[in-house]
Amino acid sequence: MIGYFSKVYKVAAALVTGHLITLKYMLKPSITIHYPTEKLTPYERFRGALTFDAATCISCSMCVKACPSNCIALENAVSEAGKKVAKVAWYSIDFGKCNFCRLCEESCPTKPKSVWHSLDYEVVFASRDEMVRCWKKDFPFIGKYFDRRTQDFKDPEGQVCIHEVPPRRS
Amino acid sequence: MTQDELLAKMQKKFPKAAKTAVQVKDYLTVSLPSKDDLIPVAAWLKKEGFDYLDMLTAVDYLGPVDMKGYIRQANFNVFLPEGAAPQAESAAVAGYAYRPVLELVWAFVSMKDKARIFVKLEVPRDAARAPSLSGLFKSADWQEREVFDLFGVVYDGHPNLTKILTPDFLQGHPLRKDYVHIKDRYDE
Amino acid sequence: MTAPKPAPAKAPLPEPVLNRKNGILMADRRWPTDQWAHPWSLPGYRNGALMLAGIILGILGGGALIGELSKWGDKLYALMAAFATAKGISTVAVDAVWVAIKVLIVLHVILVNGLWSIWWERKISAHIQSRVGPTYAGGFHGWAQTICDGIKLFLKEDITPAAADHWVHALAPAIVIAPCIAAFAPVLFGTDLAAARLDVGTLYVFAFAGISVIGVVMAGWASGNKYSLLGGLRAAAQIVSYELPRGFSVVPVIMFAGSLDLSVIADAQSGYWWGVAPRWFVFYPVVGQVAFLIFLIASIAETNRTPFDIPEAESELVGGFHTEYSGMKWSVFFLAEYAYVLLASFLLATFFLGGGGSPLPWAPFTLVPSWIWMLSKAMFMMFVFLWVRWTLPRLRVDQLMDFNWKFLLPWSFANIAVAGLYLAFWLK
Amino acid sequence: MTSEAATAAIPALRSDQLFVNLGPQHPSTHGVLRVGLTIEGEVIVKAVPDIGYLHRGTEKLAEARGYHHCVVLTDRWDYVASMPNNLVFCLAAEKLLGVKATPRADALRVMMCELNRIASHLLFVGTYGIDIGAFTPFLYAFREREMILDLFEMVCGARLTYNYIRLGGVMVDVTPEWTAKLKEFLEYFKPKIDEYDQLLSYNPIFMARTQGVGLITAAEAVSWSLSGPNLRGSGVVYDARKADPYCGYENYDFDVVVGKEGSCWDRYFCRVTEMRQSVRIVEQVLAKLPEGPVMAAGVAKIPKPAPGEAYAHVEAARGDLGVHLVSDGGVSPFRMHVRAPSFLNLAILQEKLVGMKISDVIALLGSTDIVLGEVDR
Repeated sequence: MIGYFSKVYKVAAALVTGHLITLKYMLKPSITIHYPTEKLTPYERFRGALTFDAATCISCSMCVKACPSNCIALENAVSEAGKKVAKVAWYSIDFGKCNFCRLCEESCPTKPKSVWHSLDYEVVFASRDEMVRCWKKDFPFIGKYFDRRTQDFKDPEGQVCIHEVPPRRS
Repeated sequence: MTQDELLAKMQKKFPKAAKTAVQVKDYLTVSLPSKDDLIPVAAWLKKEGFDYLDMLTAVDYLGPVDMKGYIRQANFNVFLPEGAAPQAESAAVAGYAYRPVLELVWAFVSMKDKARIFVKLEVPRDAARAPSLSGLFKSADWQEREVFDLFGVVYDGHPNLTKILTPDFLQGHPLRKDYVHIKDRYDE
Repeated sequence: MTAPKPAPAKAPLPEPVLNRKNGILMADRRWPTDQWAHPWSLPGYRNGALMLAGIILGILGGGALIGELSKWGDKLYALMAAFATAKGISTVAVDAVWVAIKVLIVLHVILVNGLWSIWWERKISAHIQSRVGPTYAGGFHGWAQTICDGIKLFLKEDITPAAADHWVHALAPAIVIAPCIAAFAPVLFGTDLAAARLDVGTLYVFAFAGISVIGVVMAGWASGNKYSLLGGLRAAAQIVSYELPRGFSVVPVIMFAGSLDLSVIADAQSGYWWGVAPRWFVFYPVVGQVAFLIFLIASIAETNRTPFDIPEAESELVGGFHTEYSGMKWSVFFLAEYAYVLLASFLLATFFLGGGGSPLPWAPFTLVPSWIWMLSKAMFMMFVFLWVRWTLPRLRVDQLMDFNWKFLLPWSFANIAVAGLYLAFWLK
Repeated sequence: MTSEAATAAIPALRSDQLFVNLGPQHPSTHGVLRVGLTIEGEVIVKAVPDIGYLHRGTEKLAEARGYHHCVVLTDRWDYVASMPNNLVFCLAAEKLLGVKATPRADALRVMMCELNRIASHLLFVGTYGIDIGAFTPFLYAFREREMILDLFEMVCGARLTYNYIRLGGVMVDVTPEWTAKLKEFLEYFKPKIDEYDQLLSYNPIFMARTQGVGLITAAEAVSWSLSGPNLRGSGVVYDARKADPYCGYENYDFDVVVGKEGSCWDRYFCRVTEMRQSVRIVEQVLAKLPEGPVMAAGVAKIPKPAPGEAYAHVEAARGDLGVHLVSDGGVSPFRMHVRAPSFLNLAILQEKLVGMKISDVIALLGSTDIVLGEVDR
């Protein structure tokens, strides 16, 4: 008999302690970040979308070899005199296959890095063409994408980087 | 008990089970001459305390992997209309003993004295047959179905040897080195 | 060798636009430890709390307004009667109009409760789970959320599955909601503030509350899919078996009060022991607490809420008996559930917490009108319903049945016996 | 229709079996798993798990990639706790290369794997609570898990697919500010585990739903070669960190958590107590974190290990994760087989589910804590 009542008491006590915990957290403020108005700034080492700076790139194609899923493609520039120049004719990153593993940034020999991960986690593409972002001679810093329907280069309509220009890493 | 004691005890019971040339790094590896020794060896090991069949797999020693077995669908790149050059050309390494054989590997673990032993059996690639251990170890059931699905090794005495991982419409056994991918409706 | 051409002065890369809100860089204020260290600095938190208090006072004020109007009920009736005789209309018409007004008021209590309690449950469950709940609808802490949901559900397409039996499928929600509204007739909203003063009030309420199980089973069977069939059968077994302990746990209250009439039960609880403790039935030494708990648990089971929400267990039956409903028909089920929760809270307040009476005899408390006390007690009991729902896991079907037949029912009988002893020796 | 024809038309009343598909889209199958259940009333007569929906052929992919590139592949197996995936591949490759990670790298590896185990068990506690019907523990568990993911984001930049543990060491060293934040997390987290116990583990309804349900005896567990909390829940004392210590686990003291009868509650409680052990380990690692470089010298950019075979196994969150690597001396591994614990933990369902009720199916399926990325590879 006593065992029965002590069991009932234990069950009731366990239920009440559970309720007190939920009450405790009800009175604490919520920890929600309201996304569109309050955006989180990722930490400094965050691996967001790749960005590329054609000025400092010496087209050594180390990043092409380092990329596991073969996303990066580039072509060495040739000066008018037909001599190879340490510049890039064009450079393209296929964001559809990039798996944000930072191997390309680590293999890039230039100082500061010419391909690096920005802090942008809002990587959104309106179409599959937009996934392949290209850099050429006079393209803006963000680069353009080639739209097969209209056969011309366009600015990326999707979410532009959360930061206009991410912090450079030496 | 150290590897040598285990090997000695095993060779006393099964003289034909020889220590393989290529040992799995710091574990004992034993190879069996023919597929009928497998069940007795497994039963003896189970009695000896190796009652945990940790892993069951196969390796195809035919040669370097055939690149046509991979699906390469890069997004359209305006500068490379015909698609990027494949990255890693798998080349044969000179002097490595490629041989047209499927090597089946079993790993038994004895939890009491924390020992592990690898048992190997070489099986011809075309008529790859081996006795099924699902009678002794229940976990062999799914692992053997996986090796059948990916390598095409038929395990005699298996309750229901059917495909487990690859989709039904996929022909051929993907993990064989000479596997060539046949275009199906999911390839653009 | 010409001097190396100075590199063209490149425009410095613009500084990244980092995110500040109220001066706080969102990167460093991320961990709960920081946010709980100084809660009031959070932008939305302080006025959120004030707002919540404001809304509760607003609702109480609204209730008070209706309560105030009904105080002059008799004068209003006399006025109408005089007007009718002046115009030569028969008194029957006056009675009809008078009943129509009362029905309208009770119907609106249920509908406003639908809006209020759904929103309140979402806010309470959110803050229990340290998230925020509806915030954007209506600008200020999502007060218009339920109204928007209502409109959305009204505009949603009303799908009747092909395999369904159309008549039964359409009729089921009606049969679930109708008894619930009818059951509100004798319910007390303050001291002698009820739509109809029945001397068999308790019996009437339990009789009507039992009818809606037919609607649930009809919904389960008519939807024509396996999961809702299972859900409907489980609901039938659960609601019917929890009717018993719910009814028997009220018997001690009726024995003490001496009558089934709700207002007599409420008046029997007026007065104070030793001048301080109110003579509520919940404070009767053992009988009160046991009866209160059994009635509370049985009411939670009656309204299919966790830990007894077997019929619509998401992780098993996907949606239970109202899987195939959408649009207004689905919202009628939803409204019925919250109407039953309101009914149960009002009954708990009337039976055990002395509906309408103030807990303390001193001046400031007794001046507060009785409807405010009744409404706040009911709201507290509804909070307990919500609190239980967001804390406890779900029982299995057979455990639920064992718990009812082997624990609740025997103890409610024992409780009646002890109440009999009280009557014999103590309350003579 | 005359009444005789009508009565003739009604088949003899027999209770036939209902075929119900549990999944592949179902709220509690934790991924793309379809279990074909044949039920009679509420009792299950036959259960056929059908997997392969998430099969991406990582073993075939590995044969065409370099060793550094395969480490990126390993993140995608058990995506809930992917640090041990990286670790097990790196251990096997280091055995082939004959390279030894530096002591500081070993300590960091142990710390990251234990933190990842806590994060994975937190996800288990949350989703298992929802399976049994309690919604609130899920939010609390994810609030703590976010803090661990922040720590990972601070040190290696990713929150799920870390690619942090590399051949010969670790990607990058931790900053003193990171260790301070980690201490702050540990202090915050210890009382939280007791709260989960009060809120869920010792909750009578939860115990009624899980104790005595889905009993797996020790012999069955060994025969089905389960591993991790599923094996230890049935009372078998086998933990790869104790049986086959790697990365210096032998000089941290922690005890192997063992359950009693192999019920769902035992497996659940093994994981909750394991979180406490992991906190102990992380504290010990933090206490004596050795100095020195984090990446061993001598690992080539494109490693070509000598021909040979290696097998390494690690106590991952879900069980005994192993990698069998065969190298023919070429650029990419000749054969990589992944011994996935979830694949074997799932196999036991087809025998255990027969005769159970529907709500117990969800309890048993949840308690084995499988991740489909690792089952299908």
